[in-house]
Amino acid sequence: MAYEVNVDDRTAKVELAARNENQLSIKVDDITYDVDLIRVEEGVYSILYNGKSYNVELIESGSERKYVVNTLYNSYNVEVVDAETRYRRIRNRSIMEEGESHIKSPMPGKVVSVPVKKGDEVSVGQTVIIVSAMKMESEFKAKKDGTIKDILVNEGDTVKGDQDLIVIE
Amino acid sequence: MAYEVNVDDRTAKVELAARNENQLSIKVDDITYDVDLIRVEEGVYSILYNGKSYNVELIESGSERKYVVNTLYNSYNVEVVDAETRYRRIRNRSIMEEGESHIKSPMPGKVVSVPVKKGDEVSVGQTVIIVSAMKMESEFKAKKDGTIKDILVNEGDTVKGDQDLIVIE
Amino acid sequence: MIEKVLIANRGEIAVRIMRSCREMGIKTVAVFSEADRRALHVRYADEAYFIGPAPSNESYLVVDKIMDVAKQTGADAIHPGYGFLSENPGFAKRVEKEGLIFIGPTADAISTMGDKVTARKTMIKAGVPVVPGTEATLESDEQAKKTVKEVGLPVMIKASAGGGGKGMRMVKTEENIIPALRAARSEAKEAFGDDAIYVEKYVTSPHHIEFQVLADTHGNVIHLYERECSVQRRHQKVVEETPSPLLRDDVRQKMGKDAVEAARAVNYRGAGTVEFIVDEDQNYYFLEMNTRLQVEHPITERVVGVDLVKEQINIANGKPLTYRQEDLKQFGHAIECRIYAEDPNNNFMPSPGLIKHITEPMGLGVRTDGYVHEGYEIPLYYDPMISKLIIWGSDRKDAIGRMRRALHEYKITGVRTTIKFLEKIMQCDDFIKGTYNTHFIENNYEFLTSNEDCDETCEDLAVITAFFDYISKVDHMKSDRNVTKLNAWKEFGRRKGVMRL
Amino acid sequence: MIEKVLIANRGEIAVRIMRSCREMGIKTVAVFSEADRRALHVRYADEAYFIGPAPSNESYLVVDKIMDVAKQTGADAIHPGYGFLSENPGFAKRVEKEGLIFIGPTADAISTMGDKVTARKTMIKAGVPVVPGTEATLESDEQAKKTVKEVGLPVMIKASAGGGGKGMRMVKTEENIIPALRAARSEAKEAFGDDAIYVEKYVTSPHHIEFQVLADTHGNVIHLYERECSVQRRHQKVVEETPSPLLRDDVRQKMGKDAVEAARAVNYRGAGTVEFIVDEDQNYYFLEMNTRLQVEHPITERVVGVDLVKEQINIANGKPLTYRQEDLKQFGHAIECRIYAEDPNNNFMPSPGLIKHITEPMGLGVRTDGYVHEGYEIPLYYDPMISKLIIWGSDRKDAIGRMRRALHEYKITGVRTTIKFLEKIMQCDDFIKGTYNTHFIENNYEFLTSNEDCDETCEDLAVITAFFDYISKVDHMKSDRNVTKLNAWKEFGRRKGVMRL
Repeated sequence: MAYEVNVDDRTAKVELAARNENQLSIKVDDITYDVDLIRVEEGVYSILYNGKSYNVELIESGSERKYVVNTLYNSYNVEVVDAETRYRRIRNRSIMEEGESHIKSPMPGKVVSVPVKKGDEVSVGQTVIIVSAMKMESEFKAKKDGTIKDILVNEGDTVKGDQDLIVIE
Repeated sequence: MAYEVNVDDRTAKVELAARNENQLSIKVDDITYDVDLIRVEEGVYSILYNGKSYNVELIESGSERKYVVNTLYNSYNVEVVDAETRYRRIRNRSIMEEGESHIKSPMPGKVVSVPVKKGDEVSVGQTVIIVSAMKMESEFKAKKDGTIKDILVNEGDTVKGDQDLIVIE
Repeated sequence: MIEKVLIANRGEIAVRIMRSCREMGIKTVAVFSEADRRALHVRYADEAYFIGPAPSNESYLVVDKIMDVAKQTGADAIHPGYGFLSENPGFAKRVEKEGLIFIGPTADAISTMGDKVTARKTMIKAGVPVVPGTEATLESDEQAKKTVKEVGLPVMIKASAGGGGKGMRMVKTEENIIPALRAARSEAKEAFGDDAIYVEKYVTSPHHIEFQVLADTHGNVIHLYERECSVQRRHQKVVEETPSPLLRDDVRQKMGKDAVEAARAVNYRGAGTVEFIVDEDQNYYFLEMNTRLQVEHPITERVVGVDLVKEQINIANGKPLTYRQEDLKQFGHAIECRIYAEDPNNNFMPSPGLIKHITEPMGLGVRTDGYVHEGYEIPLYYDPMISKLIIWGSDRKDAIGRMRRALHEYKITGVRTTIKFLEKIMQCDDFIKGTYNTHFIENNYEFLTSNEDCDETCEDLAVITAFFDYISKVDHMKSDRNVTKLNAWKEFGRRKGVMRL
Repeated sequence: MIEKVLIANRGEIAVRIMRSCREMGIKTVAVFSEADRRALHVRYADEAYFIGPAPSNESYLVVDKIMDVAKQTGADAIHPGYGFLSENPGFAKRVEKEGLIFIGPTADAISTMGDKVTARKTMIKAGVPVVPGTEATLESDEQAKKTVKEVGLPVMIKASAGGGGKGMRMVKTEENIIPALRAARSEAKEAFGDDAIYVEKYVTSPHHIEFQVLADTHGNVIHLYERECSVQRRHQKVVEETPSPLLRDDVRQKMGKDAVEAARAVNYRGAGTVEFIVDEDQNYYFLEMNTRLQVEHPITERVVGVDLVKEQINIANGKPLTYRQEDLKQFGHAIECRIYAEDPNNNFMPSPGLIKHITEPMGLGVRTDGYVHEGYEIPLYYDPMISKLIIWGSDRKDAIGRMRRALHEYKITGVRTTIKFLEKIMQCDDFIKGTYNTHFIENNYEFLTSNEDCDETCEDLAVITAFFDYISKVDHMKSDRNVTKLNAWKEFGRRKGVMRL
């Protein structure tokens, strides 16, 4: 069975062609890779490919289909898409509200202040929330002109990485 | 509910008297311990007791009820016995065959040779199997006079730690 | 003799101090906030006591709580580490008033060096060169304008109570004098509760070079040579090395003597650091003195062969210094890289969170001083520095090669770190040549934040690995559907220490 | 110039060699057996090739397979590490015949030093003292008896092809001469395929002290001082230190010169070790020369400040030595403890198996050279040494204190190790005083294998922790009964690398 795998902006067609224990033959788009691939530690794989030794780290990120993948010098966001997911995604796209903008926290932290309130008109670049972590404050700004539709956190709240904070419409 | 906990040759009665997050009050026989106990890594607990900081390592050994427990300088075999196990054990004891002696391998290794065969008479101290690991050979000897009832491995076999090798009757 | 030390700190420095105590047979007492119950310093100490909520002003900065623990445990000395209460003269005084030993200088020495204008005056009196500028704080706008013109543009306007780049403004043009002065004043007021301001000539292409000193209570003062700390980002040091690739040996000798004079001028006691600013022609000027152990002290330890914490304790015990100046020389070359939990590709945004996996570098010439471990959640309340990598080599080239190798081995997943950024520094021409100054990072920003080119293979192998992991999970899940109970046990057993009990 | 090195070895030494190669910008090629696909040396190398089944005589000892990989990958040099093929003159010859560089001495030097009787003769000629005994092998029982009487009891009967204690018998009384001779002969035949035997005077209270030497291809030979290796168990070194606490400085200088003479006598090239036996009066005698890197080389690296692998590679490149004798001095004190996967409480039974959890010691003066990691299964086919802990201190006392601290921090669970046994050595009076000889372990066996007393609290805390872990599991399992799918995912994700894909 062929899967679609999204890696950053690219979508690759991937298929397991053959397997004998840790000797794998995997097709990525038009290239067939014969690799010796084995898990050596939690989230760490060792790959031998054309004699070269590669170490690849996987970190599941948010779902069992999504990974941050680190090779020696690069980091990729990879998502494995199976048939079910693809279908669900197509359906969802049509019913998703257009034009919403979510302000997310890129890191865990503490909400210092929210200088806007629900219903406020805001313009691009205006600070809508300030979050602090490790003795450093970061201001998050509106990415579009619009109205504050929802404020999902309160001052003093501890927030997680990637959590929705504010919705602008 | 009180449990019985076997630690090496001792059996202690243990009960959780009170708990508030990581603040625990646990009774061991007649002494009540108020401890701050928290898991810090896989298999590693930090305990604060009377201000002192202790690190305790747990390694599950063979069953979810059995542990090897390492404190700073000591290592204990600990087994938690619940009501069900106690019952099963009492029942089993009565149907267990008496007088059998199992030769086990204390470490993983490879069977070098088995100088006895099924039905042989052996006497205490007689070598019945030789196992090698890490370039060192170890001879295992009969602990009682008897007859070789069963030989559970073949020469050249790889064996695990604590695996039954030979049964003497 | 000191038999039990309370360490009024957390993180790597608390553990580092405890290590030397343990080697000397001295018992240690840790204190911890709500965010630190699982932290390594709590587990490493002989005793550990809770002192309050996560924010440091409710725990690590509360003198009363720390004194209570010290007295309750019968500790005979307190080591303040760096940061927190380490340069608070009130704390030093309080500790001694209560009959305990403060492992650090006297409150007087801390005060004198803590006020930059007083420190400048003291240095001028002692004959140590200072940056041309005012000797007094600037009272009025008019006086300021006049003084700036006398000193000559460009200048730095600085807070007298300052430190860490706060309350500091550079002025290049005349019309900026008044706005910069006001901004610095208000920032100083905010940060230190004191708006006293002074002015110094701005040194172009500056190097930040500091000297480690040790002083005992018998009048002996020695220096342990310099540390070059010019690789900085937002006035925060990122990489330090010793010896400095810049200094001529005659300048080194002269600076060392001046560092000793600076310490003598305040009757210094214990370990301290005299910071100098050095220009391209190797003119040097006293900048400030840090009256405590520095983050970067390990490179000195490695090259000079002295355990600075042990020396601090010896001095606190009233013993004379173990070493004479003539015993000390620099042997080989050492570099420290500070590992921060920050995202270099996103403006160095802090990245607290759960450490999933760590591989520490090892082998010849490698020292790591850290405090995080697998399954540890880095709290968001404290400093983002999670580890220091200290490398020794027989010469500078050897040390750089080894640092590259060690950074290559160092893997931390789960949070973003500056490891790759540091690798780029070690590959950067200006660093390799040793010709860098404090503008190094801004001058090389593009190179330092660029990604290494990777052929398509890399990307495809990333795809293959994720794909294979995913399909293995699917297979595994299918075959495991009916073994709930077993898995619950196993899953529990394998869970890392992130569970709140 | 060497650009790519094949490392014909595994374990910690393979990784250690690769580290120095990486620091020098040299590419590395690993070879691995079936048991080692997950091993660190495979992951650390730039390239890695499979060479056969787990038993070393079917993989790491097969010259043809290794040469095939070397040629296929275009490696220009082979580093043999220690053990395996490192002292096989046929291998050294083959490598050079195929046009590659052997990072080690010439085949001739290996042969001469490999045959103990030839080595003795060569040393006598070079004026290096040897243990009184025979110069020739013993042919008949009668000749042997006569020779033993001439040398004088007690004596050691040794295999000429010997090493590692095999084919070696001590004889104290006359009636034991013939039986010991026969036993030694048959053991030698079995182990080395050569039953040639010679006899040496038995030295009472012997110390085992060795000198590190380096020789280039331009006729320069230097020594890098001694290593005291008297802490041994079954002729296997357990702890080594430098400087030796025994040696007077005049003896040290003299031995160093003799070590250099020994190397010169065989036109030595590369790194080697000259082993001496030293009696209580500091009379010393040549014992043998190891024509390769030693396990314990890191203590020399630390105290003398030289990377021995880099020097090996420089020498192999035909460069002259980086150091002159007068450049080198011993700076501070270093101790190495070898960590074995063995059970000290069960007659040092090997303990291969799965590593569950490791905490490595860190901080000032600590180096670890190991190759195991969490989730790694130590194979049962190879040496039980899994790690080396190398400590530096400003003096011997400081180094012992630091070693104790580091061993205290070092935790390996899943397999039995000798860590606690090593801690006892560091607490043992004879070791602390530095008055030990090769009988140290047998003389202190009871102390070294005794358990530390623990008050009842320890035991009760062990009970409490296990009990609490168990009831938490029960709670967790109950609440998780209905979330099979989720758990299967999580469990998979958390599983350590023990799954055979």
